[in-house]
Parts: sequence; structure tokens; C-alpha cells
Amino acid sequence: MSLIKYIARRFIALLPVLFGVVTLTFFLSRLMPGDPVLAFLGDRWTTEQYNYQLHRLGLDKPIIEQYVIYLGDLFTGQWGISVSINRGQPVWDLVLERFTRTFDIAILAIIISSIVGIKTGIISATNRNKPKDTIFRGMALIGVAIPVFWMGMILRYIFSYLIPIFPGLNYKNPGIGDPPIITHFRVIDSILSGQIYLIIDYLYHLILPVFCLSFITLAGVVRQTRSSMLEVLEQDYVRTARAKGCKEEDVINIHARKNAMIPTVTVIGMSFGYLLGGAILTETTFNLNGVGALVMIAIRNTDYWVLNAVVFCITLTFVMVNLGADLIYGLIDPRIRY
Amino acid sequence: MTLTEKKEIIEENRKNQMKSAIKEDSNLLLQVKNLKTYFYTEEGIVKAVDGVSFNIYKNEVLGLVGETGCGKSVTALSILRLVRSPGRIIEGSIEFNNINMLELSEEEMRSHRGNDITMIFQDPLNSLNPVILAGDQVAEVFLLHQEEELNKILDVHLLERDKLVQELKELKKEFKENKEQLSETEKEEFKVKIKDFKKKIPKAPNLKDVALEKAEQIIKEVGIADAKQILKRYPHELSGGMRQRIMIAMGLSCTPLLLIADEPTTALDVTIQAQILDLMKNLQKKFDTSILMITHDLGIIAELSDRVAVMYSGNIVEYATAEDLFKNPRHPYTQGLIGAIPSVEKKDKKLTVIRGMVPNLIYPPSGCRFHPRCTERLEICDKIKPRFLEIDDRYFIACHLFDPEYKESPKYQWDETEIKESYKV
Amino acid sequence: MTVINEKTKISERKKDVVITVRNLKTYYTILGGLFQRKIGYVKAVDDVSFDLYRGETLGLVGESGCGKTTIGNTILNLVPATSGEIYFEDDRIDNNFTQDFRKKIQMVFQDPDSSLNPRWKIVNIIGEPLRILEGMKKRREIRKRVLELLETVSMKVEHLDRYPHEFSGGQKQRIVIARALACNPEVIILDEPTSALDVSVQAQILNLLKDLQIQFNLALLFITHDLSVIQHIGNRIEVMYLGKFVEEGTIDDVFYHPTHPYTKALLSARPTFDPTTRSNRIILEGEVPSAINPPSGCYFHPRCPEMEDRIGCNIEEPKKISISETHHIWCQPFKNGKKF
Amino acid sequence: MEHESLTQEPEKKTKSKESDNVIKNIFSWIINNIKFLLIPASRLDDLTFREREYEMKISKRKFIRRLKSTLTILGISIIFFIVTLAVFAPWFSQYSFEHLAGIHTGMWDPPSPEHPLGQTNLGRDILGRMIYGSRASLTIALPAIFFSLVFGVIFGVIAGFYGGWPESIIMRIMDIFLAFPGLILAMVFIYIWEQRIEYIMLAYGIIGIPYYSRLIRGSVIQARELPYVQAAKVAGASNWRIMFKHILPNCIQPVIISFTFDIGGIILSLAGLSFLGFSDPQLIEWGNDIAEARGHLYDAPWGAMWPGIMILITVLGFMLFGDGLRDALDPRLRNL
Repeated sequence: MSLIKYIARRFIALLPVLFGVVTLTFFLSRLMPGDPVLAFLGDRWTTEQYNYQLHRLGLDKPIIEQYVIYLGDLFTGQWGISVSINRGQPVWDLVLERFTRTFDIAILAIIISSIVGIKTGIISATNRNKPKDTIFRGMALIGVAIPVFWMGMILRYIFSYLIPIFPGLNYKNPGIGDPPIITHFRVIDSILSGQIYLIIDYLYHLILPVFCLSFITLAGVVRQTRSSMLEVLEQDYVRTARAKGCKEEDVINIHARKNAMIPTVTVIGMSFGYLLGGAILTETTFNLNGVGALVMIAIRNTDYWVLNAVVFCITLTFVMVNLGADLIYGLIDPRIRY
Repeated sequence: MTLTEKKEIIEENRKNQMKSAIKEDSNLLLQVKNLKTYFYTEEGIVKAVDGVSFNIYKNEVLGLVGETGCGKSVTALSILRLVRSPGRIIEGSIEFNNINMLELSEEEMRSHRGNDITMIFQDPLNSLNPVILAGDQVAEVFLLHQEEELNKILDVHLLERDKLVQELKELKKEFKENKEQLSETEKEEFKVKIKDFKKKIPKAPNLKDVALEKAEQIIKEVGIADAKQILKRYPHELSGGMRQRIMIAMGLSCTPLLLIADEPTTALDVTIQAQILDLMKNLQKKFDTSILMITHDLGIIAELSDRVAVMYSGNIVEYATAEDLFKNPRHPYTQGLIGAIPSVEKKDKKLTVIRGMVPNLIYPPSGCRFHPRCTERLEICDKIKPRFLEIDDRYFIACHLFDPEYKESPKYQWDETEIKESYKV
Repeated sequence: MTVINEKTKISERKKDVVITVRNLKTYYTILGGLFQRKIGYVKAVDDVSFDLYRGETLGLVGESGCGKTTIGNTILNLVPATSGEIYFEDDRIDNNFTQDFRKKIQMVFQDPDSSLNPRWKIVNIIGEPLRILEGMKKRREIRKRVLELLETVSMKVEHLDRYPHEFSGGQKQRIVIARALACNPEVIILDEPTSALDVSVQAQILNLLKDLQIQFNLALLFITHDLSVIQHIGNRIEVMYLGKFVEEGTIDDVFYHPTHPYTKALLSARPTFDPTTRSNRIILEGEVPSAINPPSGCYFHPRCPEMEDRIGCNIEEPKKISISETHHIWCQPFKNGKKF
Repeated sequence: MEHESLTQEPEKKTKSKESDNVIKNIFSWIINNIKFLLIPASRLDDLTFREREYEMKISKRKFIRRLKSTLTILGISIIFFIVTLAVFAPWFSQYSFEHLAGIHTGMWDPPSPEHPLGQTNLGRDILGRMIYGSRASLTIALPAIFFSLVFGVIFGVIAGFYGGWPESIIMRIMDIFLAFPGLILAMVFIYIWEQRIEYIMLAYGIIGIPYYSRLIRGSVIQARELPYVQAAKVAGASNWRIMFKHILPNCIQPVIISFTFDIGGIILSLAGLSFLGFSDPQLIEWGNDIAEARGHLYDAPWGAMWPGIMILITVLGFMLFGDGLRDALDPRLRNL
């Protein structure tokens, strides 16, 4: 019960942030130079057409009125139509189609980098200042210092051109169809429709992008795990565990690891923001046709509706991941009261 | 004095220390001989423990008293071999029940820790793992050291349970056989009976349950009434006194031969401290455990200990029974320390002050480490390290004043400016 | 108006009162719930009155969390008082704490390590009040004064330009005392000044404080949990339990004729060398209850060993009972009409 | 006796180290002062003069020694290399800036004697553009990060110190900026303004503010409860004085560490933006070059490879240095 209350409280605390982001995007997007109506109409248009579309898109009203209408539409799910992509495709569909793909890569990357990062961090801490430690930390740093998009290109060059074992572009084989759209998540849809080979194909295409992307958060996780592990190993309760006669591996696995995880979880949550930014770059490199391409087209064509929707979705994901991190934090650390 | 002469003196000192400090005794439990633990820090070598010798006998409480940074905690950790890098035990021997602890392998050492030598620490909040339930932490000690006994108990439990299960089966069989002859109401009655019986059968216990059971017993032992509740609490949900009780329970769970208590009451309030000290006194008798009590509070030592060792700057300067020591302290440092405690008699008077400051352990003063602060200083004091001599029955002291060899040494004349300067800090 | 009248009466009676505290209450609010509303109070200090005379040492004694530090902080206006009045001589200071009063009332903190700014040199640390409160501007002037102060607390000249981490605990506490002395205060509030120090260093500091008190005619409000220390240095003593006073009196009153059961227990709980006191030790059961949700009636009654003998401990608020002119306790009368 | 033999040792050391080298003296002066700014070393008192001298020397060295791990030295040398490259670009490069920004023949030509690393789409020399590219990265990254540092610290200190509604307002705004996807925010900013270098700087400066204010707010909240702050209040110091003279010097350390990391981070993000085409196309910038070469990955891999390596090296340098600095300054690891 208190857990539900806690989630509710955290969620209410998030609302101002979400509201702020929505407001910020709305007004920032109106500041962008360019005219969405022109983007919609293309090259040939008449004044009547222009005025008609202006009215239809609701751009002839005062900006505050537009804002209020926009807020209302946002919560009723009427996210408008895209003026630049497919000429009038509903933004909702567009976002669902593209966003789910970005989401897949980001989530896979964060899972992989967390698992690998925590393991490496613990090994690093227990072998402090030994060659293993230096190598792992060096590797992690190189990983974070490589520009993701460039790393993607190099990987493509090596693994799909020099030694063609992985697909270099796109998220599926051109010859393969799509599963029926149910949840928009390709993996789930494939399972629901029983087309397992679609999942295999999809994941096979995602190997290189996810590999690239997981490096973005890896170094942070390794560094945080290492330093909090080192700190925990200095604590009195670890000394108590040793005085009890615990084996060294038990000291680390039972007594130290959970405590060391507490700050790491927060770092993972926070770094998810970077990861989403990185995902935009990565999918551009691999032509995954996700949210990144959408954003760029939206900005270049002043497509208010698409831009707002994408930013809203990304923010929502970011915020929810952080909420999740907070919950995990509370599960690990009993000192946090809900 | 030439270098060779100096070396000879050192050598002789050492031999004397070895000889005098230790006498054969069947009651001997722990014998620490000339222990040296140094820390190799970037600033230099910190000689935290520099040639410490003492014995602990069975069923006695030895108080190790000294000021902050005199090396008392390091001594304790050295006994358990828990000194962490950059610290190293570089010399000496620690014989526990005639086993030299310093020669054991890490694996063998581990079987002693928490089993026959245990330790409780100063700060009970930080010494308990915040994310593990108090009960699990106590139970862990049993799992680590008493697996065989636990297995035996577990077997008994399982056998009991099997018996019950067997009975249940028989009951069910009976029910089946007699099904036709019974009336509806009788059937219902029988069903209820079976149901009740089923409730009586406990869940199949595992090793951890048995350990928890034992943990509950030991927690009751340390004066916590609702032990069952406490088992399922996290350390932060307990009060300071409660936490220290849990630590004591952990320390006593395997009925150790030696319990090292490192300032167990410093973090507690006076009234709680009185509770804990009372508890420790009772448990010491009940469990026949020897205690090495480390503290800076002479009052606690006087209450609890049979014998006292006073440490100053990495050395033991005086080592005697509590009665002798407090009645008639002989070492100038001990005298100063006792004189510095405020009390009723000293009201309206100034407290006696040991002038100057504790020396740092990287560059300790030559000879006797106390000589720059000593009012009774002899000419010899800054030149030769005093021997650790037995001047009375079981009364050891490291001071040239009591060394027959240096009887003739003239007293050092402190001049005015020196004294003035030494009061400045 | 009535307040002022009462106040003038007090000051007529006792000419040498420096600080007067009347019915002081300091509550901390607890926030909680969905929208961080007030859900309760911690009654850190609950209806406390006392006077501090010029040149005396008043001890505030109690276990951790009993509110003794809060009293010090409230007097210095570091924490706002919930209700009640605090006077410095004849001026009310709880709602109007000017820089002038900062000069007169200074404080020494418990932990010498963290009460000195680690990035500042000693000369600047001690010079800070001089610069702000005394308005000294010249570097040389400040250095000269700081040097004087360092000599007052018997430290060496070369310590002037060092950083706090280069000193031992005792030296740091001397520096803190020197800073407190900088503006020639009349009152110094000492918040457990020796509890972080070793016995031998504690003796040095206590001697120093005694000397300084005579030298500068200081009034000391000595907050501590260590009864031996206050016994040595104090003139009068207030024993606190859970935000309230339980016993007050001179040192002789409280230490030789302790009357409140809590004081008795506290006194007997001290570890001593003397074996006779050990035999009739009172060991209190249980622990100090939380100040958020204190017991009904007398806060001490759940642990009180003498509760059986008294009337209405768990119902009525304890009454102030005078034993002598200087000696008071807050307790309930005995059942059989026995006098204290 | 043991004691004497030990104290003789440091004397030898100090003598051998005391060579009159001006550069060394300057260096040691700098290190000395950095140390006092950043770490209170653990020197002990009550030593003889000789021992004290030794202590001072060794604690100075302690900081250097911490910093002297292989990785950190590598980092410092990389930074030095990149800065030299940026400052002396015209001397290193065979071609002038104008030439490298012009249009020439030789589209995607492979490496040749005139163009050791090949040519770009418009026949520009890749080596030259690599050298000049360091200028763009550093000139955008450094001012941007200083901008966010200054404002972030001011906001953070105010929020942390005052608490209550000022904190709520500042931190809610910061939260909004933090939750906003940074890359998209930068893209929008740059699109709203012109794609010019000063606006890119400003955009990055604004985006960085919340990170610093969050960072410093945490330590200010911890610090404001400490007795030395109370002592400053008792000494009558005003709030501004307490915030910026008492508390700030004690809280700035994590920010300084993060600062070195973030230089690398900003260079990386800048490259990312250029790669997506949100940058000044006239700029000689590594990200621009990679974007240009993206379509010709398989036939002209050199076009993308070299600028990427430059980014990698630069960022790695700053990150290695930051990592080393952090290890040297980390209070938790100080006494190990």
C-alpha cells in the first residue's frame, strides 16, 4: 500500500516536469523559423489553399489559445497530423511506429551496459590498481570517448563490408514482411503473431547498433560501480563480515555488492538521457529509420506536431526510467521509506 | 655509544622482553609477543603498534586503555589479522591456544574468526550491514561456523516432520478405508480433523531456518524480549542500544573463547552504556568467555576488567591487575591520565595535565616515547627504549624509573623555557 | 506590557543576569504525506526557563536528543524559537538578533574538525568575526589581534598561516575557543566542547576554559552529556530529559542530593573507580522514547524506577517542586505524602 | 636508534631533489598552489623543522604521484598535443585555412604524396582539415562549458543554500531542462538561431547549466548543516559571504572534476550535432567531415576514419585526465 502511495507521489511530482517540458517544446517550436503550412503545401499553392490549411491546422488563432488547445489535444490523444512526412499522416501512428524502434535499442543497450558495467566495475574494484583494473577502466573510457556515430560507421565498414557477417543498414531484411501491428513493438507483435523468425531477424539487425550504443553508458556504470564498491569495502560492516569469518567472495557478493549498487542504480537512470540522444545518432548511422530521422525532418520542416510529440515521448520515457530506478533503489535500500 | 653497542642493547632488550613478559601458564589463552604492525603510507611508515606484548588468560577481562591513535584498535585487528593494506604485521607472534595465528593460512584463520575469536565494534550502526536483516546477519555466523550442528538439528526437525506426515497419511488412509461406513456428519468431522492436522505440519525447514532459530535464542540471551520481531528488522530500524546488543549476540553466538570489544559503548548514551556494560558482565560469566576490552574510558575499564594494559603511542607502558593499577599507578603516563579525569575531589582545583601533545607515529620520539612530556624524566630516557619489565607479580611496566639497571641515571633537569614551551600546544 | 514588567522585576532582583530564557519552546515541524504537509512536531525544547548569571557556568546535561543543543542554537538564533522569550540583559533577542548581540554571545561547537573551514587559514578563521563584527579592515591589525588570541589559548605563533587539517583535535578546539573570544564576548555557549577529545586533552581544555572564565569574567552555558565534566567546571546544572528540565540546582544540590529518579539513575550510571557506587547502581530499562510521540504525563514514567511510589505519573504533567531555594525538580508527589 | 636511521633517509632525498631548475620550481609552485586549492593534505604537526620540510615535499609529491598513473599522463600529453595542434595549426598544416575551405579537384581521392590522408568530397586535404578541426572543437567547447559552469554554480549554490521556494523554483526549471532530451534541445536552439559558432556555444552553455547546479546543490546542502557554516553565522557573516566565501570553496571540487570530463563530453556532442547537420557548414570541424563522408563509407573510408580518430583521441585525453584527477582528489581514496 505504501509502495503504491509512493509511486503515486513520485508520479505527481513528475507532472510539473512533464508539463514544463511540454510547454517549453511548444513555445520553442513556435520560435523556429519556417512555416509548417508551406511545408505541407509544397511548391504550388494558392492564397486560398494557404488560408484554408492555416485554419485547418489551427495556426490562425492567438498563440495562447493554440497552446491551450494543444494541451487539451495532448491528453486526449489527438496529436494532430504531420505536415512533412507522408503529408498528413497522424502523428500518433508515426510516433508509435518510429519510437518503439528507438525504445527497443535504448532498452537493450541499457540492460547490456548495466550488466557488463556492474560486473566489470566490481572486478575493477577488487583488483584496484592492478593491470586488470587499468585495462577495464581504459577500455570503458575509450568506449565513451568514441563518437557513437563514427563507431557505428567503422563497425559497418568492418563487419558488413570487409567481413560481411552482420547487416549494416536497416532494421530488417528487405524481403521480410512486418508482423501485424498490435502493440507496435516489433518483438511483441512477432511473438503474438507467432512469427519467431521475425524476432531473430530483427535482433540480428540490432546487434551492431546496440553494441555501439551500450558503450555510451558503460563507462559511467563501471566508474560508479568501482568507486562505490571501493567505498563500501572500506565500511565498518564489511570489516564485521570479515571478523565473522566470511569468505572474501561472500564478503563481496553478500555484504558489499548490494550496498554498492545503490548509487549505481541512480547513475544508470540518469545516463538514460544520454542514451536516448545517442540512439538518435546511432539509428542515423544505421538507417534504422527511428525517432532520429523523424526529429530531423520535423525540425527542418517546422513540423510542430511531430516535434512536440517526439519530445514528449522521449521525456516521458526518460522520466519513467528514472522513476523505475528510484523504485529499484528503494527495493535495494531498506533505509528508504516509501 | 657505537652502533654495535646500540644494537646489542636492542637485542638484549628484546630478549628480556620475551623472557619477562611470558610465563608458562595452563590458563593462558592468548599470548601476544612483541607485536609490530606498521602502516606503509605515502607520508612514511606509521609505527602504529611497536612491540606490544600481553597475555590473556581464560575467563578474564583484559582492559586495553589508551588515547586516540595509540594503536589499541590496530592491536585488536592484528589479533584477528584483519589489518588492511597499507598496514602489515611485520614482527612478533600471536599465540592463541598454542597456535601461532600469524602462521595460519587465510582459510584456517577464517575458521577462527567469528568462531573462537570474535569482535564487536565501536559504532553499531555502521558495523551492521544496512541492507541485510538483523536476524540474517546473526544467523550467518551459525551458517559459517556451525554447519554440522545445524544439520543435526535440521535432521531432527525433518524427522519430526516426517513422522507427522506419516501420521497424516495414515489418517487419510483410514478415512478412505472407512469412507463408505461413515455418515455425512462423521465425514465432515473427519475432513476437519485432517485439515487441522495438515495445519500442524510445519513447512519443510532448511538450514537457514534452523540458523534463524538459533539466532532467535541468542538474541533472547542478550536481553531482547521480542526476539522474533527483531529478527525481521533492518539495523536502521533499531535503536543504538539494540544494535549493540545484536552485535554482542553475533559475537557470542558461537560461544567464543575470546571476545574483542573495541570501544563497544562509546557511541551510546550513559544510561544505555550502563545497560550494555551490565549485560557484558553477566554474559562473560555465563559464557565463560575472555574479553579484551578496548576503550579510552578508564572508568569502564575499572568496572569491568580484571587486568589492565595501558598503551601509549604504540607501546604498552603499564600492565597490571586493575586493583593494583588504579590504587597505585606507577607509570608517569598512567598517573597523568588518571589525574586528568575530572571528579568530585578535584573540584575547584585544576586538573593535572599531561603537557604537550601525543607524538605522531611516523617520527616517534627516540628512547621512551613519553619522555618529552614526562615530569619524572631521567637523563637516559631519550636515549634508550625502556624494557618491559615485571617488577612485581604480574605487574609489568616499561619505564626506566623502575628499571634496576638505570637506578643511577640522574634526573633530567627541565629548564624554565622548556617547560613553558611544552605547555604550549 | 506585562512581559516587560515581569522582566524589569527579574532584572531588579538579579542585577547580574546576562541571559534570561522564559518558557522557551522550539519545535521542529515534520513534513510528510503526499504533498509534504506538516504531519507533526518534534518537541525539541518544550517549555524551558532559566537564567544565566555573569561569570558563572551553567551546565545543561542530558542524553543525546534531549534538546540541549537546540537550546544553544535557539539562543544564538540559528534556529527560530516557536514561542517564549529570550533576553540578553534587558533586551529581547529572540526576535531581534542584531550584530551587537553576536559580539556578546559566541559559541564553541562540539566537533572541532568540522567547525573550522577546511579551506581557510587559521588567521582568516579567527579573523572572520573581527572583520565582520569589529569592522577591522587592516590586514596587519587583524593579524596582531589573532596572534594575541592564539597566545591566550596558548598556541604558537607559527600556527597563524596554517590550515585546520594540520592540527590535532585539541589544537582545533583551542582555535575554536580563540575565535569565540575574538570580540570579547560576555557569554559563550559551549556545545559539548570536549566530547570529541581524549581525557588528557579534555583536561587541558577544561583548565583553559576555567582560566579564561576568570580572566574575562565570562558566563558559560556548558552543554554536555558528561556529568563528570560539569561536576568539575560547573556552578549550577539543569538536567534535561526529552526537551524538558527534570532537575535544577547547584552542583552540590544535584550531585550530593539528587532527587529526581532520572538524575539519580544518570549519576549512578557513570562508570567509576569506586567499587561502592557500583553495588547500588540503578540501571534504567528501555531507551529514550522518541520526541515525536512522547509518552503521556511525565515523559520519564515508562522508565522510571520510582513510578510505583508516586501519584499520576502517566496522566499528569510533572509539577515543579522546590526542595531548597536553588534546588527544584519536576516530578509527582509521593503516594504516602512523603516529602522529598 | 631505529628512529635515527629513518630520519636520515629523507634528508638524502631532499638533497638529491634540490637542483636549481627554474622550470621545475615554477612547476612545483603551481602544484603547490593547486594542492592547497583542491586538497587539504594530511600533514602532521609537531615535527622538527627538517621533518616538516620533508613532509611538505612529500605531500606535494603525493598529489603528483596520484596523478602520475600511466593513464593520466597519457591524458595530459594528449591534451597538450591537441592544444598545440590548435594553437600552431598554420605551422603544422601544409595548406592555409582558405585553401582547406575552398573547392578543389580530386573528389574522394585516396592518399597521395600531396594529400597524405586523402581528399574530401570537394577535394580538400583531410590532414589539413584534421589539424584545423581541433581549433573549432576547443573554441566551442571551452567557452560553452565556462558559461554553464558559472551560471550552474551560481544557481546551484543559491538553491542549495536557501532551500524552500527558491530551491523549488530553480530546481524545477533545472529538472525540466534535464528531462528534455539534450540533443534535440540543442538542435532546436541551433535551428532557431542561426547555425553560427557563437550560437552553438550559447546553446551548449545553456544545456550544461542544470548538470552543474545539481552537482553543486547536493554538496551545498550537505555543507550548509556543517558546524563551520554555523560558526560563520555566529561570526555574523552575511548570507552571500557564507555562500560564496565559506561554502563554495569546499564544494567546488566535484565540479572541477566533472568539468574536465565534460569538456570531452561537449566535444563529442558537438561532433554528433555536426554529423546530423546542425552546425555551421563553413566550419572546419571533424563532425562535419564525418557527415560528409557518411555516404561514401565503402568507397572512401579514409574520409570518415581520420576525423573520427581525432575526436576519439581528444575526448579520450580529457576523460583520462578527468579520471586521473578524480582519483587523485577523491577524499574517500585519499588515505589509501
